[in-house]
Amino acid sequence: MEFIAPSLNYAQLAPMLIVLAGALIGVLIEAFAPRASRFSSQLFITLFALVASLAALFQVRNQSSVDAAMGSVAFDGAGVLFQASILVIAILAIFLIADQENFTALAASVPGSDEEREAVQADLRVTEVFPLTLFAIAGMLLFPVASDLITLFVALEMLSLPLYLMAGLSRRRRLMSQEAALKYFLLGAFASAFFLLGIAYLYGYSGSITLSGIQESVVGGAGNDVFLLLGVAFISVGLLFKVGAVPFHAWSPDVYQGAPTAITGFMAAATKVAAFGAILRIFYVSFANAEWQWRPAMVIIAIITMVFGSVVAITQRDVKRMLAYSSIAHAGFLLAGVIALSKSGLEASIFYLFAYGVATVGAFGIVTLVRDSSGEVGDLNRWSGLGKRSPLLASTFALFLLAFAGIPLTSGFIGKFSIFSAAYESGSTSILIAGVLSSAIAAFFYIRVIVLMFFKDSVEDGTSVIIPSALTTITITVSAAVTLILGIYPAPLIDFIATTATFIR
Amino acid sequence: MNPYNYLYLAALLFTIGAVGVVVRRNAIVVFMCIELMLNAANLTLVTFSRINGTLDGQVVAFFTMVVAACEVVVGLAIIVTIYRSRRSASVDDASLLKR
Amino acid sequence: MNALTTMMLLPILGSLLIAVIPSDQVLRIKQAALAVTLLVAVTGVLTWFNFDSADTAFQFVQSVEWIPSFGINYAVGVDGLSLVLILMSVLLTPIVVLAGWNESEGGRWSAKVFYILILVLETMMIGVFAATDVFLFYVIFEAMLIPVYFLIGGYGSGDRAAAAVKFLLYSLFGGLLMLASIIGLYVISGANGGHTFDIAKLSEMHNYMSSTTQNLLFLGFFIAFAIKAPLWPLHTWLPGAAASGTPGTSVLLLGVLDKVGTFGMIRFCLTLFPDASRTFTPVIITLAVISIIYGAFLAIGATDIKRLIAYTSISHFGFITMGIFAMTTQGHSGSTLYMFNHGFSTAALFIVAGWMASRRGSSKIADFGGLQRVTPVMAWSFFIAGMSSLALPGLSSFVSEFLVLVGTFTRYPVAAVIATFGIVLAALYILIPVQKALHGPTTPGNENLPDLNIREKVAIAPVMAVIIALGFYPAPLLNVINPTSAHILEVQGFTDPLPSDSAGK
Amino acid sequence: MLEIQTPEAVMFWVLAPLSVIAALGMLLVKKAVHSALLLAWVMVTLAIFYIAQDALFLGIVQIVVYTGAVMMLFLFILMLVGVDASDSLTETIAGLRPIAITAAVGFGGLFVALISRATLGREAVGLQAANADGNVQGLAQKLFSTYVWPFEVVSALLITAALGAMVLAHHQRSVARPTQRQQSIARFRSGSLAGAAGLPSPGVFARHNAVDVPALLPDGSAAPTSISATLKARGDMLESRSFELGEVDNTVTEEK
Amino acid sequence: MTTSTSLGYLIALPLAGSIILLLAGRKADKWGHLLATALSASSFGLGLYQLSQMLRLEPEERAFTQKLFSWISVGTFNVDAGLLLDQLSICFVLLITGVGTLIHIYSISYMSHDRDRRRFFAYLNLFIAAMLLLVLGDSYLNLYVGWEGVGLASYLLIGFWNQKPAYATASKKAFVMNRIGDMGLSFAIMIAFATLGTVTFAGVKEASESASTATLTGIGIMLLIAAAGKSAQFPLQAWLGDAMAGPTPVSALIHAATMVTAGVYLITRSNFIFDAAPTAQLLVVIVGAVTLIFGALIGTAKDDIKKALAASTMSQIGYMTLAAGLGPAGYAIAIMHLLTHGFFKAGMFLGAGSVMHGMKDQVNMRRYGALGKFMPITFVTFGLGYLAIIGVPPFAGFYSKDLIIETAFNAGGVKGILLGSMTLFGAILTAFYMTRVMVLTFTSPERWEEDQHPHESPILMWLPMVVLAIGSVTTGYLFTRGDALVHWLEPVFGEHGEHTELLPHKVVSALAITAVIIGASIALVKYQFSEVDAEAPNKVSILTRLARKDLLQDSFNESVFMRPGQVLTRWLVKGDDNVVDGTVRLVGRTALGAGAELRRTQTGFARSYSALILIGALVLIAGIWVITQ
Repeated sequence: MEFIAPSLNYAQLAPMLIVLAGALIGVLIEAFAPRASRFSSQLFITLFALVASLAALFQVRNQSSVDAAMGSVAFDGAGVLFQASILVIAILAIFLIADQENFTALAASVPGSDEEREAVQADLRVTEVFPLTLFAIAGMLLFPVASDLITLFVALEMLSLPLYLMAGLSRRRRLMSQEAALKYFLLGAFASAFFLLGIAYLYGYSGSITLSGIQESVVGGAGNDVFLLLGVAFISVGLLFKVGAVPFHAWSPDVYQGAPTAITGFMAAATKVAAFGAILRIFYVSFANAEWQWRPAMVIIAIITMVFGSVVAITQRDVKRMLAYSSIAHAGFLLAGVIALSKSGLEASIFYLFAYGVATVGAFGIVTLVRDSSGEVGDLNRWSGLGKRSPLLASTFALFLLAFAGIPLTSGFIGKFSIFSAAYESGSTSILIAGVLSSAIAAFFYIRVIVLMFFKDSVEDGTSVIIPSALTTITITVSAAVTLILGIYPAPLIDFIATTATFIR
Repeated sequence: MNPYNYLYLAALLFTIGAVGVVVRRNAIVVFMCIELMLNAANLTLVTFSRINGTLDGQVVAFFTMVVAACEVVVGLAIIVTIYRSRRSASVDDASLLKR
Repeated sequence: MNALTTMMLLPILGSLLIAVIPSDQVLRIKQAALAVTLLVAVTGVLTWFNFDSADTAFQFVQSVEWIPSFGINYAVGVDGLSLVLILMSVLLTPIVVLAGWNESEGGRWSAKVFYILILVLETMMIGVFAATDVFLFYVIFEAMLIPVYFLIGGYGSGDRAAAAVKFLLYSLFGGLLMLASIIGLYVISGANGGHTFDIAKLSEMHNYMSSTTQNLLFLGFFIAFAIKAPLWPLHTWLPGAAASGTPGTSVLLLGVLDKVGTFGMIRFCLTLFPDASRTFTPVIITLAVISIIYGAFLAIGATDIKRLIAYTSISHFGFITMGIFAMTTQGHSGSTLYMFNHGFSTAALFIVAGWMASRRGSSKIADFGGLQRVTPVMAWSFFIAGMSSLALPGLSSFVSEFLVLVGTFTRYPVAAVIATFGIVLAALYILIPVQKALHGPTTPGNENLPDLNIREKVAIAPVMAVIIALGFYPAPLLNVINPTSAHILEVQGFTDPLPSDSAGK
Repeated sequence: MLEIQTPEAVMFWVLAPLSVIAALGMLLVKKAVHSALLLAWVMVTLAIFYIAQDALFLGIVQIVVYTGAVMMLFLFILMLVGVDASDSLTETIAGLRPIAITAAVGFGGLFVALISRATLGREAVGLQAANADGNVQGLAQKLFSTYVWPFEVVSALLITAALGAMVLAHHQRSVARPTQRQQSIARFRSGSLAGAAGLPSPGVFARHNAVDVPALLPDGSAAPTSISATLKARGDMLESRSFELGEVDNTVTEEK
Repeated sequence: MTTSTSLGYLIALPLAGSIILLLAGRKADKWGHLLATALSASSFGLGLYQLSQMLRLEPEERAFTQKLFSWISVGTFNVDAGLLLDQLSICFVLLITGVGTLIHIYSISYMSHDRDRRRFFAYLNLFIAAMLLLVLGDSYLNLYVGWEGVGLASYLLIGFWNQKPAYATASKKAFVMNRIGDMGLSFAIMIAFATLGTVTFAGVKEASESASTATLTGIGIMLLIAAAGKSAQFPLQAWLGDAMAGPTPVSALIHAATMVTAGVYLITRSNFIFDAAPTAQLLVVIVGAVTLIFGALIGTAKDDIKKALAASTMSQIGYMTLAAGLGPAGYAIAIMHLLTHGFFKAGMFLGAGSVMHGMKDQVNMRRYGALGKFMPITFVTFGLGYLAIIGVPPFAGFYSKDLIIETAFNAGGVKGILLGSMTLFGAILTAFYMTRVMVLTFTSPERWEEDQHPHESPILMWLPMVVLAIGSVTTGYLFTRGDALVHWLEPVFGEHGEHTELLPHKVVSALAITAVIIGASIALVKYQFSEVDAEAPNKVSILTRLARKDLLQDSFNESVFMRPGQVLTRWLVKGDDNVVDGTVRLVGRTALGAGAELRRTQTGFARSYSALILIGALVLIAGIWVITQ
C-alpha cells in the first residue's frame, strides 16, 4: 500500500489553526508567565487570535473546496458564514468573559472554605478560561465544516469539554455551578455515546465515514434503510442534544442557570450556531435524499420544541432559566430551517443564527450587570423597576427581548419571517402554524419581563445595576446595534448570505 | 456464525449502559455506564469495519478511545470537584437546579 | 421629496429635536412637540389639496428597495381611503398634544419620553396607512404597538400595566396570525412570478390559490384586523386599554390605531382575498351586528366614563365593519367616512372625558353630577361629542352611519334592521352619562371644578368644528372617498343592487 | 467474502453471555468498585472480540489504554471518594425505575429487532484485504494521511483535558504551606495544651490523645497516676469524670 | 327665482340666532331674548312673504323646490340639501313661526327671572330652525335631520331645568322614545332607497306608482312608527306627560302646537304611500283611534293642569292621525284640526303658564279655584280656547272636529260606524275633562294653599294669549269657508272622490254638540256643583286609578322593556367579563397551567433527564420500526 502524503490547505484551515495556536500560547502563558501579567496577556492573545482568525477567514471567504484537509473539512460558503458568525459571537462573548467577576477565584477550592476566601482576597483569577474558550471556539469552528464523521465527533467533543469545565467555574453559588457542570458533562457524554453509535451505524450503512460517501449510499443504497435510519436517529440525538431540542433539552435550563453568565451567553449563542451548522450540513448534504423518512419526525420535534420552550418559559421566575427555555423555543424555530431543506432555508437559518446569537450574548451581558451584594440577581421579581433605575440598560434588554419575540424592526423579526417562509415554502404548514402560535405564547413572557422592568415599582432590596466595564459595554452596545440594524436594514447581510451560502458535497 | 451477532451484543451492551445511566446514582458508576456505551459503539464500529472491509471503522474506534480518555479526565475532575464540595458523589444530591 | 415620506420623516426629526432638549425644560419640549405636529398637519392638508380625487390609482408613490432578496420595498402611496385616514391622523395628533398638555407629567418617565413616543407613533400612523408594500405595512403595524404599549403602561392610570400587556398580547397574537398569512402570500407569490410584497401584484395571487388556502390566509389577516378594530368577541382588550391610557393615548388608540383594523379589512382582506371575503361575509356581518348591539349594551352598563366610550367604539366599529362587508358603494364610502368621523367624535368624547376625570380625580360616572351648571363649556363639549357619537343628524357621524345602514340594507336588510336598533341604544348610552354627570343637582366634590381654559378651548374647538361642518357638508371627504370605494368594489366585481321595485316593473 | 470460523463462534458464544452478564452485574452490584471491576471484565472481553475481528491494534489498545489506564483512573478516583462507598439500589425518584426498565426493554428490543431487519444489500467483506499489509500498518496509513486532520485536532483535545483537570484540581496557594515546625509551635502557643498532642489517629475510639486524659481503671474510674503531675499541677489535665464509664454517653448516633 | 334664496334664510335666521346665543355666552344675556324673538319674527315675516308670492301663482305652480347644495352623494344614493315649499309646508311654516314668535314674546316675560333665559331662547330658536327644516325638507332624509333636530331641541327644553333629576329623566325618556320612532323613519328611508332608489318626496311619489303594495305597506308602517314616536301616539305615547317638565312655553310650542304634530305632517306628506297601502292606512286609523280614547281617558283623571292638557294634546293628535288615516278625504281635515289645535292648545298652555305664574308655579288644579276673578284676561282667553277644543260652534274646534267625526262616519261600513262612535265618545270625554280643567281652575271655589296672591300676568304674556284666542275663535270659520283649506291643499293631497254619506252633515253636527253637552254637563255637576277635595281622593274607581297612572303605560314599558333591558345589560356586562374575557383568560391560564405542569418534568435530577433522552431515542427508533415495516 502506497502511503499518500497528506496535504493540507493551510489558508483554508487558518481560521481554526490560528485559534488553536492562540489557545496553545494561552496554555504556555498559564505555565510560564507571572501571575500578574497573565490576565492581560491572555485577553490580548485571545482577542488577537479571534480577530486574526476572522481576518484569515475573510481572506478565503470566496473559496470552496472539499480538500482543505484530506476530505475532513468541507470549506464552502455556508461554512464560512457559520465560522464568521461563531467568531463574531465569540469576540463579543470574550468581552463578557473578561469580566472576571463572573468566575471563581480558585476552582479547586471548596465552596465556602477559607481557602476560597483567601483566593478571593488574593485576587486570584482563573485565567485558564481564555485558552479553554479558545479550544471551545476551535471546536465550534470545526464542527460545522467537518465533512467526515471522525472530525465531526472530535469537534463535538472539543467544543463540549471546555464548556463542561467552564460551566462549573462560577464565582457565586458555586454548588449550583458545579452541579451544572456535572449535569452538563454526564448528559453530554450520554448524548455523545448515542452520537457515536449513530456514527457507527452510518458507517455500517454506507461503508464510508465521509458525508458525501453517506450521501452516495443514500442515493444508491442496495439494502434497506434500517441502518441508515438508526444512524440518523442516533446521530440526531447527539446533535439535537447540543441545540437543546425537546426531549433532549433537559440539561439546558439547569446548565444555563448554573453556569457563569458570561459562559452561558457564550455557549447559548455560539454552540447553537456550531451545532445547527453541523445539523444543517449533515441533513442537507448527507440525508437530503432520505427526507421523507426523517422529516416527519423532525417536524414533530420542531413543533414540540417550540411549544414546550414557550409554554414552560411562561412560568419561569429566573431570568437565566427563562432565557434558557426561550433558547429551547428558538431551537424549535431553527429546526424549521432544517426541515425546509432548501437554499432559502439555509440562508434563513444562517441569518437567524447570527441574529439570535448576537442578541443572546447581549442579553446575557445585561444579566451579568444586575447584581446585589451576593452576585447576580436572577430572580425576575427583583428586576422590577429596573427601567426606573437604569433606563438605558432596561431599554436595551427590552430590545433584546423584543428581538427574541420577533417584533418588527428587530433582527428577530426578519429571522423569524425568513425561516418560517422557507419552511412554508417547502410545504410545512404545520411548522408555520405552530411557530406562530408558540411565538404568541412566547411573547407573553418576554413582555412580562418588560412589564416588570418598566411598569412595576422597584423593591428596595439592594438589587442594583453595576456600572458595566468598558468591555461589557462594548458587547452590549454592539449587540444592540446589530440587533437593531439587522431589523431595520438587513438587506446587505441577507444579500451576502444569499450569494455565499452553499454546501459543497 | 454471522458477524451481525456482534451487533446484537453491542446493542445489548449499549442498552445496558443506557439503563445504568438512568438507574445508578453514583456519578462514577454512571460515568462507567457511559463508558460501557462507548465501548458498545466501538464494538459496533469494529464489526462494521469487518463487514465493510475497510479500516475506517477501526480508525473511528481508535479516535473514540482517545476522546473517551480525554472525557474521562475531564469528567472525573468534575466529579472529584463536586465530591469535595458536597462530600457526595451521588448525582441525585446535585439537584439544586430544577424546574 | 415625496410628500408622504416627508410627513413620516418630520415627526422622527421632531423626536430627535426633542431628544436634545434637556428633560427639565418641559415647556420647551411641549412647544416643540406641538410645533412639529402642527407642521405635519399642515403638510397633511397640503397633500390633501394636491391629491387628484378623480384618479383611483395610488398617488404620491415612492418605492425604494429595502430587502431586495425578499422582494421587499419601502413603497408608499395613497388613494382616497388612506388619504382620508392620514389626514385624520395628522389632524388629531396636534389636538391630542394640545388637549393633553399636562398628561405627560404623571407618568413613570419624563415628559420628554412621552412626546418622543407620540411623535414616533405619528410617523408610524402615517406609514401604516401609506404603505403599499405588505411587508412594510406589517412592520409598522406591529412596531406601532410598542410606543402605544409604553404610552399606556407608562403614563396611564389605574391598572395600566395589566391593560397595556393585554393590549399588546392581543395585538401581537393577531399580528402573528397575520404574519403567517403574509408568509403564505409571500410563498405563493414566489411560486407565481417571483417573491413580492407589492400589494398590486399580490392582489392577483388569489388566482393561484385553492379556496381553502385563500380562506385560511384571509382568516389570518381578518382576525388580526378584527382584534385591532375590536370586533366581538375579540374586543375585551379595548375597554381596559382605553380606560387606562391617558386621554390622548386613548384618542390615538381608538381614533387612529383601531382604524388600521378596518382600513386593513378594505385594503388587504378584500383586495387580496376577494373570494374568501365573499365566503366569510355572512359570518362577518353577523359578528359586526353583534358588536353593534353588544357594544351598545355594555356601554349602557358601564360605570366608568372611559370604558363607556370604549364600548361605544366597539359598537361603532361594528357599523364600520358591517359597511365594509356590505359590498355596496354606500356601505364602503360610509365606512370610510365613518372611520374619519369616529376619529373626531371619539376624540372629542375622550378628550373631554379626560378633562373631566383629571379635574375630578375619578372617571366613575357616579362621581360626577350637575357639571352643566359648574362647567358649562366642558359639559357642552361633551354633549356635542356625545350627540355626534349617537349620530344625531346634522353632525358628521350621522352621514356616515346612515350611509352604512342604507348601504347594508340594500344587500343585507336583516343585518341593517338589527343594527338600526343600535341607534336607540346609542341614545341610551350617551344620555345616561349625560344625565348622570352633566345634569341633575351638582353633587359634592364637583362644585368647584374649573371650566375649560383657553388652551383646552382651542384644542376642542377644531374637533367640534369638524364634527359640525362635516355633518352639513361632507362632500369634500366624500369626493375623495367615492372614487376609491367605487374602484375597490369594481375590482371586486360588485355592483350595487338595483332598486328592487323599479327594476321589477 | 467473510467466513467466520468455528473457534471464533465458540469464543463468541462463550464470551458474549459472560460480557452481558458482567454488564448487567455492573448495574446490579452495590459497590462502585465491583462495578468497575465488572466493567474491566467487559472491556477485556471486548478486546478479545476486537482481536478476533481482525482489529489487533484496537484490541491491544483496548487492554492497555482502556482497561489499563482509563479503568485504573476510575479506580483511583473511587479510592479518593471512598472505596467502600456503596450505592443504595432503592429508587428515590418516583416512577423512574419502571420508566427506565420499560424504556430499556423497549429500546433494546426494538434495537435488536431493527438490526435483524436490516439488510445491507452487500456481502460482508472481511478485513483480509485491508489488513494485507498488517493491521497496524493499515491503520497508520489512514491515520497519517486521510485522517491526519482529526488526528492533529485530537491533540488539542488532549491539551484541553489536561488543562481542564488542572483548573479543577490545581490548588493555587495564596499563602505558603506551614511547615511542621510552624504547626507545632502554633499548637503549643494556643494557650491550652489540649490541642498540643494533636488528634487521635483514625480508626480508634478515642476522642483525645492520652497526654492529658487519665487512663481508666478496670472499674471504669480514672487512674490518677496516669497523668503527669506537672500537668496536673498546671491544671492542664482534663476532668476525668466525664470519662468514667457511668458517665460516658454510649448511645450510638448515626454519622451522617 | 327671487324667492329661492329666502327659503334658506327662513331656516338660517333662527339657526343663526341659536348659535350666536350659545356661543356668545353670558355676554348675550341682556339682548339675547330680543334677538331671538326678532329672528323668529323675521322668519314669520319671510313666511308671510312666501305665502304672498304663492298666492300670486296658479295652484299647480305654487310648489317649488330649491337645491341648496349636494349633501350626500354616494353611488346612486344622492341626497341634496333641498327645500320644498308647497301648500302644505307653508301652513306649517306660518304655524311654526307665527305661534313660535308669540311664544318667544310670551317667554320674554315668563322666563325673565331665570338666569339662563338666554339659553332658553337659544333652544327655542334652535327648535324653530329644526322644525322649519322638518317641514321644508324636500326628501325624507332632510326631513329626518329636522325630525331629530326638533327631538334634540325638545330634549334640551324638557331638560331645561335638569338640575331636578326627575326633569333630566323626563328629557332622556322623551329623547329615547323619540329615537324609537326615528328608527322607524330610518327603516322607511332604507326601504325606500332599496326598493324605489330614491328618498325625495317627489321621487318616492313618482316611484310609488309602480311600486309593489308590500313595499309601500312596509314604508307606511315604518312611517307610522316614526309618526307615533314624534306625535306621542299609541304605543309610543308615554313620554309626552313627562315632557311637561319643561317650561310651560315649551309645552305650548313644542308639545302642543308644533313638534308633536310632525307625525301628522309626515303621514299627510306621505299621502301617496298610504293611499296605495290600505293596510298601513288602516293601522294609522287604529293608532289614531286608540290614542284619542287613551289620551282622553288619561285627561279625565289628571290633577296637574299641564298633564291634563298634555293628555288632551295626545287625544287631539289622535283625532288628527285618525283623520289622516282616512285617506284623501281626511288629510286636509287632519291638517285643519292640526292648525286650529295649534292655536287653541297653545293658547291654553300659555294660559296655564299664566296661571302658574300667578300661583307660584302651582300646577295642581285641586289647589286652584276661582281664579277667573283674579286673572280675567287669562280666564277669557283660556275660556275661548276651551270652547274651541270641546267643539262649541262657532269656535275653531267645532269646525275641524266636526269634520273629523263626519269623515269617520263616512269611512263606510262597520269601520265607519266604529270610528264615528269612537270620535263621538272622544268628544264626550274631551268636553268632560276640559270642562273639569276649566271649572277646577277658574270657576269653582278657591282651594289655594296659603300665601297665594294670584294676579294677572304682564302684557307680554297676555298679548300672545289674546292673539291665540282670536285664532282659536276665527280659524275654523276661515278654513272651512268655501272649503278654503281643503282646496288650498288639493295640489298636495289630490282631489278626493265622493263618499257615500252615512250620515248627513247636520246629523253629525247635532251628535257632536250633544256629545259636548253630555260631557260638559257631567263635569259641571261633578266639579262646579259639588265639593272638590283639595287632596285627590283615594277611594276612586279602578278606571280613575288607572287613568291617574296613565293607564299603566309606564309600568308596561318598565316591565316589558326597561327591566328586561337592565337585566340583559347586567348579564351582558357580567358575561363580557366572565364568558368572553373569561375565555381569553382561560386560554392564558391554560398556557400557564400547561407550563407549570410541563415544568415538573424538569425535576433537577440528572437521571430523569437521561431517562428523557433515552425515551426520546426509544421513540425515534420506534418510529423507524414503524416506517421500515
